[in-house]
Amino acid sequence: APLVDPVAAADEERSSVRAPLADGGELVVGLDAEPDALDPTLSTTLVGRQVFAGMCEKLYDVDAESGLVPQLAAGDPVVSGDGLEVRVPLRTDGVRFNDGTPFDADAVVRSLDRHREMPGSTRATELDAVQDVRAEGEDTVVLRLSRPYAPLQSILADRAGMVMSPAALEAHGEDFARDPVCVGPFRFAERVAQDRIVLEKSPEYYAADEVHLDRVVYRPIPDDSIRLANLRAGQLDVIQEVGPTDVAQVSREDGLVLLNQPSSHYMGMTINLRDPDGIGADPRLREALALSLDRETINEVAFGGVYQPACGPIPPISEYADETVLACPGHDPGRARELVAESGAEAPVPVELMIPNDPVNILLGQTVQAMAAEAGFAVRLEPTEFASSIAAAQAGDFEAYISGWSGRPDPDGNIASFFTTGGANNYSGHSDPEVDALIEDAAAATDPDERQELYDELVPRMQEANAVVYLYRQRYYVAHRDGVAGVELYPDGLIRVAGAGRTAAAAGDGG
Amino acid sequence: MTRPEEAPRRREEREEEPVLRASGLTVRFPGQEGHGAAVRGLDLHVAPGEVLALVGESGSGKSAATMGVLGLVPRGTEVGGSAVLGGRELVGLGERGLRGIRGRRAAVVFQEPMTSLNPVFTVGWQLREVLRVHLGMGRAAAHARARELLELVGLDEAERRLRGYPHQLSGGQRQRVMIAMALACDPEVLIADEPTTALDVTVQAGILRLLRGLADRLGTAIVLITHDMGVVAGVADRVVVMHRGEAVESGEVGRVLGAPRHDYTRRLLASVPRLGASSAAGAPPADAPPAADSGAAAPGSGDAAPALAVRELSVHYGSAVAVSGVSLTVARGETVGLVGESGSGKSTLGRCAVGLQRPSSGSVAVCGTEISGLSRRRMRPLRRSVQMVFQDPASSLNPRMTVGAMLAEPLRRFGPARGAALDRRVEALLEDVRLDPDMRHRYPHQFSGGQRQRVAIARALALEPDLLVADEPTSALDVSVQDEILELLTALQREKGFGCLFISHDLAVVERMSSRVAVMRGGELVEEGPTTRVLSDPEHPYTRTLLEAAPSVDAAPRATG
Amino acid sequence: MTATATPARRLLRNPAGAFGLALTVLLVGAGLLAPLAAPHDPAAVGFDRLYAPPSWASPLGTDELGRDQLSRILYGLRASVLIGVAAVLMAAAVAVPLGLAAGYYRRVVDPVVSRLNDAVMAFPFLVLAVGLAAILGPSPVNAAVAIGVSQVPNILRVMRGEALRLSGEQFVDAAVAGGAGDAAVLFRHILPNAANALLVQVTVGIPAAIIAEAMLSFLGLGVQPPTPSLGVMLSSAQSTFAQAPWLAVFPGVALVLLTLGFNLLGDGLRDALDPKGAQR
Amino acid sequence: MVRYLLGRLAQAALTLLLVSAAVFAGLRAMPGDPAVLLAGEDPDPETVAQIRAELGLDRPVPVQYLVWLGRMARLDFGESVRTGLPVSDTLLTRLPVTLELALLSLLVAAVVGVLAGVAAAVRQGRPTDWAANAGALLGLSVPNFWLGLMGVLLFAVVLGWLPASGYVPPSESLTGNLAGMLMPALVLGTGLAAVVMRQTRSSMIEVLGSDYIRTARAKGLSPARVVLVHGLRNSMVTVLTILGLQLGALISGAVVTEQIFVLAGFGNLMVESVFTRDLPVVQAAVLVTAAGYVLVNLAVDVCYSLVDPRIRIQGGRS
Ligand SMILES: Nc1ncnc2c1ncn2[C@@H]1O[C@H](COP(=O)(O)OP(=O)(O)OP(=O)(O)O)[C@@H](O)[C@H]1O
Ligand SMILES: Nc1ncnc2c1ncn2[C@@H]1O[C@H](COP(=O)(O)OP(=O)(O)OP(=O)(O)O)[C@@H](O)[C@H]1O
Ligand SMILES: [Mg+2]
Ligand SMILES: [Mg+2]
Repeated sequence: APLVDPVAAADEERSSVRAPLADGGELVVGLDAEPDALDPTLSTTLVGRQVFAGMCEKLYDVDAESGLVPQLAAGDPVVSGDGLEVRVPLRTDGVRFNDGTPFDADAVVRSLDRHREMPGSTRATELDAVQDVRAEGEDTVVLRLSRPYAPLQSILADRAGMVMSPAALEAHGEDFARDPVCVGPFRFAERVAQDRIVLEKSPEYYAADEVHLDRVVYRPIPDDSIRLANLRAGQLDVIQEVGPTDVAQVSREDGLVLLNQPSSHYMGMTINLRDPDGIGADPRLREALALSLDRETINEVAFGGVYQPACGPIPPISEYADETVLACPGHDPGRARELVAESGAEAPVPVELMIPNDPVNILLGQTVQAMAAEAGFAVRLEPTEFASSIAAAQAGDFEAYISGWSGRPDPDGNIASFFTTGGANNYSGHSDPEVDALIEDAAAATDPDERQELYDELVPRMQEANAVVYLYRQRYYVAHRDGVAGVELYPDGLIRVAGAGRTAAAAGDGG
Repeated sequence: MTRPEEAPRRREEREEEPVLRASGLTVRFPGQEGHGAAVRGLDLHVAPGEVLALVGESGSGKSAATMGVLGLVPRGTEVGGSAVLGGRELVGLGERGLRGIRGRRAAVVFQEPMTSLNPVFTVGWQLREVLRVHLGMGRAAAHARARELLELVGLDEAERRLRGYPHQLSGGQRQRVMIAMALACDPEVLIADEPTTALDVTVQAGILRLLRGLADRLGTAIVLITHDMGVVAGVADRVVVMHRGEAVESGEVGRVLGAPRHDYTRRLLASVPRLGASSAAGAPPADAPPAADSGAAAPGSGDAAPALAVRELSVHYGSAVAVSGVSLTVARGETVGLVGESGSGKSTLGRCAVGLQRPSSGSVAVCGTEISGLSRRRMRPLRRSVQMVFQDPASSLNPRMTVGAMLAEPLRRFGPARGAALDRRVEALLEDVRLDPDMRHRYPHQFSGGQRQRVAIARALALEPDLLVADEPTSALDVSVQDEILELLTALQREKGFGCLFISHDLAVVERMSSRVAVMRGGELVEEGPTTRVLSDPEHPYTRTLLEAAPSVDAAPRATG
Repeated sequence: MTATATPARRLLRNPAGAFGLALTVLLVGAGLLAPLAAPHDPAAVGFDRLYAPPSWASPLGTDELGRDQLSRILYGLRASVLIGVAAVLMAAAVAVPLGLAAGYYRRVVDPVVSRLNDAVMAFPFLVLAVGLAAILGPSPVNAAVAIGVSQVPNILRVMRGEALRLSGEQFVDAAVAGGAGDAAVLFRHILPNAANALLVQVTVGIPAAIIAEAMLSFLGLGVQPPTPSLGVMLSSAQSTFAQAPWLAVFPGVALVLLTLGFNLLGDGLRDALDPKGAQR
Repeated sequence: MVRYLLGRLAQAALTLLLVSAAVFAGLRAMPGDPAVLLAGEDPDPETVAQIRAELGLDRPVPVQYLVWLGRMARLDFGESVRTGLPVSDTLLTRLPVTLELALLSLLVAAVVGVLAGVAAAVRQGRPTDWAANAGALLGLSVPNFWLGLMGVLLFAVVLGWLPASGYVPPSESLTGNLAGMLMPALVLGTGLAAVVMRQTRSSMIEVLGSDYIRTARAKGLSPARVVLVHGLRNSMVTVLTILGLQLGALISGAVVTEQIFVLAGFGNLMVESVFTRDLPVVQAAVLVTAAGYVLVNLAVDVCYSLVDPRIRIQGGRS
């Protein structure tokens, strides 16, 4: 067989390799897309976060176990009894921005205010619950909330928690992206659009002596095979996203190291419930379609077995991922055929399926097409370019739509906007007041056990509705050359380069 | 030419060792496998210092034979037999061997100068190239020599001509450039394929003197293909007569012209138009409709507007003046002969008359309609009544169309004929110009020069126009065919009464065809009047020179001593 | 007799041209008859035979979904030939008259046509394709239209150049003097003399169009998966070349053969239409 | 001549105006709202509206166009809506890459294509002709992405002779620059060479059958001179047309090659920007490439009259 034991490669999780490191040198990282604006307030892409990981520290960070740990904060947030006031203690031990400006509570307030108020800010929604932010002395900021909001800390572990240099904000205002300055191991040096982003070692960084590299260069190379070829040829040291067909090969290849982490990134098929003529109108057809899919085989065929089947919005790495949440309705073509027959629709039932127009998803689409055919569906695939597909999805101009979600560490981020009536990503038009209430309660619940109960009730209801049929959950595969070590990959998918460097062995050879 | 120290050798010697000898020469074009070959078993020899005239019917294989010797035939053509040049067998020698001979030892003047000159290089460049490649001259030396060569062939303003491109030259000027190019390296053998057809008689006389001089002084062996028996009589030593691919007669000029043995030769000689002969016979002009009789007074006479009325016409090409202030009228049913110096603007005038050239000033009216300001669209209905035979038939025929299609095209456009009737009409046209109707499936490049010319005539006659501008329509025709074509034209004119502007260098032909003659020189009309008067009693000195220079068969053949 | 043979007979007599014709007919025929010729349903997936190398059951192997590659190539030929050839022919139908007119009427038509042509050329193919998909809706026909539009400028410029060159020739003057209308001059006199360049441009345009179709299909504008086309098969075989080289090689060979067929046919036609060439 | 050029420049301005209007309208007719894309995965309507207002997308399209034109007139290309970087900087950093790639591959295409075309025409029907045609055939039917990918695998990954990607400015290291551009230029150039070869061959076959070539042979010139000087010059109108087309296509059409060799050129920029609906970038880039096309075509037209004196640039029929 051409594909050798991919599953073994997938199972063996590895977040980094350690080796004695030499100081100096540069690390070239191949990204799978062009990052958008390097402005924490405006940034929307996962790939943009890869670059921020090198130069913008946040109040909190995610650790190797997906736990939240303080980064620029001095400790966990302190939430008032009513859940409406959150105090974040800040580090004061000589932390400076990369332009030398001291880091303090005022700077944090200024950044948070910018996130919340700047026109066009994509952080504004995330910080919707925050009503007001103020500094309390130099080392504490106090956030006042309009409602209790459990996901806040995880949100502060992302771009909303990044703090921008007040001096840089002063100088550039809305054009911060032209010369972004944060606290971080590396500072922004240069960006040539769609070619490279260069960071260089920051002398101002509080832990500068633990940083080995002089420079980090990010280069966007969207094509998986070209990115890998460049890694092999030595033009790149690290690549994000090894294509699923290459995973097995890379894991065995001399000279390359494969890092591997589970992720919360999933693909699902949204079914338009508002379409009166489509399968969305009949719950039996929706269920039949869901039951016709064999997720194991999909994973096998489309991804060489290196991803994971997914049946619900909450990833296994989440602290709320218990058996109920992870339960899977499974594959039952017999039942699916029965349901089609029950529905009275004339088989084969036509279904128009909009899919992203990349090779992997087209393959996924064809696999789905073949499986659904057995249950009596005639799926017509419509590969659609991303921007057009979003437009169609928002307009409700589709019958079924396969799309992805990068996933949030907090379950709410994977649920609320998809199922709440009027939610931004609620393309299916799912609307159920009870579900809406459950979602709201779960987000407000500050007690983990209480939250768990709410999700245990919520997730099965969502599965029954079949507004979104979950297909698979991606895994992160990052590869680097073996002359490099200390590159860290966590379940958030970010490649951390702060502690990376050339191995002493490789440096010795070179010298 | 520039080596006077080299004294001419004695003739007897030369005759003993021909520099070029062809024996049993056969040339078969691709596609002639079944038919007879273009040249069959031709024997030919020419000695240093000798001028051999090759005459014969149009399409008899004269060009094929001489080009075949040097391998200058289309790919796929079979050349058989033998041709020895200076002890070297040329047949089967291959491109590499022939290259050393062409240009340097054996040079060629091609029959159709327009298509034979490279359109994208200047005249000077093309001349210098030979000099630099073969004689290793530097740029300046080559330039000076090129200039000298042009002057030698009688081109004025040599400096300007050198900078010009072939399409900026008149037919005769191009022909002289071809000659200059062939002479550039003082070749041992010069093959000149109808080198003077586009030249007026004075220039022609100069060129012939030049060729004769080359033979006499430098011992150049010259093969001169020509239809002009006067030229044969004037310069050749010996003559070979070809008919249908074979030599039917050969011998000393005096003997062949004086006492032809073969039937065909006799017919040929009988057809030679003689200056002064037709006025005696008097046939065509006298028979012509009344309008012709009124001669110079014709314009405006009668109710019908004249076929062509040109007033104060001038044409400028940039700063050069090709035609200046010419006025001329051609009545219906009348033929006006236009003669004159090469490059004097005759063709330009003709092009203006058919609306192909925009005059710089002046007016042109065809059958009473002013055409000089007409748009192409408005001009089109008039096209049917105005036709032109171009001076250069090769380039005026569409290389991608069979001649049948070319002849049928205007018929279909303007005439009602379709299908079989159309085919019959096309065949009749070809027969009229003495071409085999089977040839209608051929493409232009598969014809001889004279045959192409006849195709062009047939095309112009197809629509029975009211005005025919014929620019040297018979220059490439042997005299017997020419005779028939001229007869055809006269008969048609008598029948249809079209007006004809007949441009020619052959004064005898002009005399035969036209009731009036106009003489041009340097872009101006220097003389105009009834043919008989102008040719017998010219007023302008230039006309007189022309008449004096006209070659004649009856002139004593070249002394052989 | 060559002198009297029609172009069609001359084409058949020229071995390369006849071979080109035969190859073209064979491949186009195989494509058109794909439903009869294909051993399997090209869309029939087999999850138990992914990436099977060539075997008796599937002589050209199976693809990433276990579909029979021979059947897919046959169907792929059909889509590619229809879209590629239709696109180029449509483009030629538009570009030939416009190009000839631009080269011939240099004062009025040329500035307008040529500048419009510049504008179309400058329009990125992708914007054009996505725009058309949006306006017309995705379908193979619209893919052919989009590719056709993108090929117009090439053919147009070539034809314009030829017309420019040829309108200086005396036989054009002769035709005008013979009363030929503008259409006759352009199509009976200039076009046949520009036929060489046109034939070449068309025959090189076809493989380009077939490859462009892959890109459009990728955008969802061309064939709908699982319908195969050669271009789509080629580009999707890219990522699995190391594991399953036959997925790239066979569609590639089919495309090469198709290109070979069209180009030999073009050359043959060229020679058959060229009275001088016909003699060689 | 001067008048002609001025006239053409005026036409060029009109063309550019036309292109810009068409692109402007076309981009806005495309589905997919830039503001939605900018608002991220979890957009809220208010943010989207804010972004639309920021970008001026809430105004009627003609107004947007006029505003944009006004900015262009002041040479203000605006900012990328996606990266926030000035568009002019982006274009300027790409221009050298694009131009170098275009010129190098045109060089490859011209040299290889013209020589092979001439050789094939001269040896029509013989092994040279077959070989040249076979090469052209591969050039035509092997897609660039294959050629490029195989090149990278062979020369960069397996042999390690050439870098797989990366552009080194010539000012930094000429050899580094050439090493990086070699493969892209060859990959792009050979594909184009096929077209150039086929057209050159066809045109030369016709020219070689003409009378003036016979004259050149009668002059006793070497075959090379007959073919390369007398023949080629007469084929130049056709060859120039093709080269002009190719150069035009290269300015914006090198998308695939740019992607494979990770070169930051115009082709890739436009494609990416279309997908991300980065309208200011697309508009400016299209305008610049359109200007390139117009200039190339103007140059080709001027060259026509230089290579063929019968084509006069002012003259012609009305
Ligand atoms: N396109 C052109 N550009 C510049 N000069 C030209 C052009 N065509 C012709 N001439 C010049 O105009 C003059 C007249 O040319 P024309 O062809 O009318 O002469 P002609 O009387 O027909 O001569 P011939 O008897 O040699 O054919 C010549 O000196 C020629 O060089
Ligand atoms: N390429 C060709 N293919 C077929 N037949 C040809 C070809 N060229 C010439 N012929 C024929 O060969 C015969 C001889 O032609 P050639 O050119 O030698 O005649 P010519 O004696 O020079 O006549 P003219 O005085 O009219 O120029 C003619 O009948 C002509 O039709
Ligand atoms: Mg002849
Ligand atoms: Mg003349």
